[in-house]
Amino acid sequence: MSLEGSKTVYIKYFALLRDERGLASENISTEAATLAELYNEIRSRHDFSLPVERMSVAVNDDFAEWHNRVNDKDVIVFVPPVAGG
Amino acid sequence: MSLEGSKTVYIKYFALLRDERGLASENISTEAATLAELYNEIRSRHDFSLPVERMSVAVNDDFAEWHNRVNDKDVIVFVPPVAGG
Amino acid sequence: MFSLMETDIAESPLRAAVEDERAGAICTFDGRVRNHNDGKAVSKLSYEAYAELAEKEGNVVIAEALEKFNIIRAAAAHRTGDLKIGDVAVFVAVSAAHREDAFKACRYIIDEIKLRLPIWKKETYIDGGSVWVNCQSCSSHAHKHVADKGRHSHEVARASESTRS
Amino acid sequence: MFSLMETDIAESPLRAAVEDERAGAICTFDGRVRNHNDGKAVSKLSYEAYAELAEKEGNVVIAEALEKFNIIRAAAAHRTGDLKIGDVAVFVAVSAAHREDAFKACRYIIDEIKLRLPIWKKETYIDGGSVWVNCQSCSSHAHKHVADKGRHSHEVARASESTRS
Repeated sequence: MSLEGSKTVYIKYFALLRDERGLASENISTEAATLAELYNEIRSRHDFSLPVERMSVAVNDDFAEWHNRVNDKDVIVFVPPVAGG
Repeated sequence: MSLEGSKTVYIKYFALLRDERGLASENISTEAATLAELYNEIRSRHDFSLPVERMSVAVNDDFAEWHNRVNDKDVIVFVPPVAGG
Repeated sequence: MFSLMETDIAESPLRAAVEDERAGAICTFDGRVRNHNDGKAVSKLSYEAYAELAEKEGNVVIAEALEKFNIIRAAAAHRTGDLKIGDVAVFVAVSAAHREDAFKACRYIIDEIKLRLPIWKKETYIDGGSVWVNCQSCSSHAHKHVADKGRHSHEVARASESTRS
Repeated sequence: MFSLMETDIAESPLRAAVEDERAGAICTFDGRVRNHNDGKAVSKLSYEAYAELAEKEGNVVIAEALEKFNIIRAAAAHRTGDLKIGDVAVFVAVSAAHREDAFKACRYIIDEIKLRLPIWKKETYIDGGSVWVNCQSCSSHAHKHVADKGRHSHEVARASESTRS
């Protein structure tokens, strides 16, 4: 549970998540403290199928940790299981 | 030591052995029973540097064993250590 | 150098990029679109990438290979967009003085690319379904994504051995 | 298919020979003439083959790879004659459904070609000497062959790691 103030973050969706959200990106206002909280908040709102344990996360084009804090104006990507090659 | 009659074999030389013999091929009359005996006979005659242990041998375009018998009209190649690739 | 490419991967410039007078060995790998996956006939395949991070991470993988193995140069590229059967999805080239290093580094680069780069594959099958293939750690599951009665349903399909190339 | 080639090995037909709709992975290897071997600057290199047996044994190696590994096609070629720095001395291409098999089979084929085929390499160095490089089992010795006062003398030189590519 967060005691943070509200932040605005920009989220880009790829692959399965883009399909499930029906959008490629959006701005979101959130009070989530950590990236994991933020994902779970959005997941429950939009019924995403993948649990946080199956995902990775990137902030401002670098991989990040789920326990990292959410900062105002972060560009966030939730990374579904990859399948390159 | 062989009790065989005389046979004529055709020998092709490659690489180091061709250089040492100064010939690419020759017919040889021999009483050698085995391929190993034949190699040692020719080696001592022409002062080849490589001992039989470092060589392989082929007869009629197939690899053979040193203890195989020498047959009349065999085409024999003594194979110095290879270095392909 | 790692790059994402929206059009056909031309192998010769990548191969040329690793040539070097000191190189006695060049190993290359290419991953191609097969006509079957997991026993199902594939009619269409597309790759989507989170480009900024994929290119960054691809270059990290190549830098790691140069660090870990005694190699001279390495280059790799990955396709995005729609591919057809036989198209090259990913290409890796490595040069080294000796073949042991060339093979190991080439294998390392393709393994890490498949494991770490934010690139996703969507397969469409002749029988109609389509799937985002999920092969993280090659032991996870693929979620079959099907439009169903106006909302999304998710059917879990095994991403078996056959999702690996 | 294995072949000996007296002129430049063109890689594209060999690569094309292993393409297949079932192939998800193609691994290639090429061995090239380096500018140095064992620390000595190489000015010239030539390969000599006992052609009949080398071609036969090369095809045996490829048949073994098809038997041992789950691969689809394999092709290889080896140069003979004079080569210059950067020239391709040997090329191997293997296709498979999955990359593990492609890598293993490609490695098997190049290792066996180098170990078993009756092909010999003569290196000429910038400092003048020339050597038939002997790398059988990669633990033997190279016999340096020098014309000396009208007869042949044989100076044994270590064929170290650097004779492997």
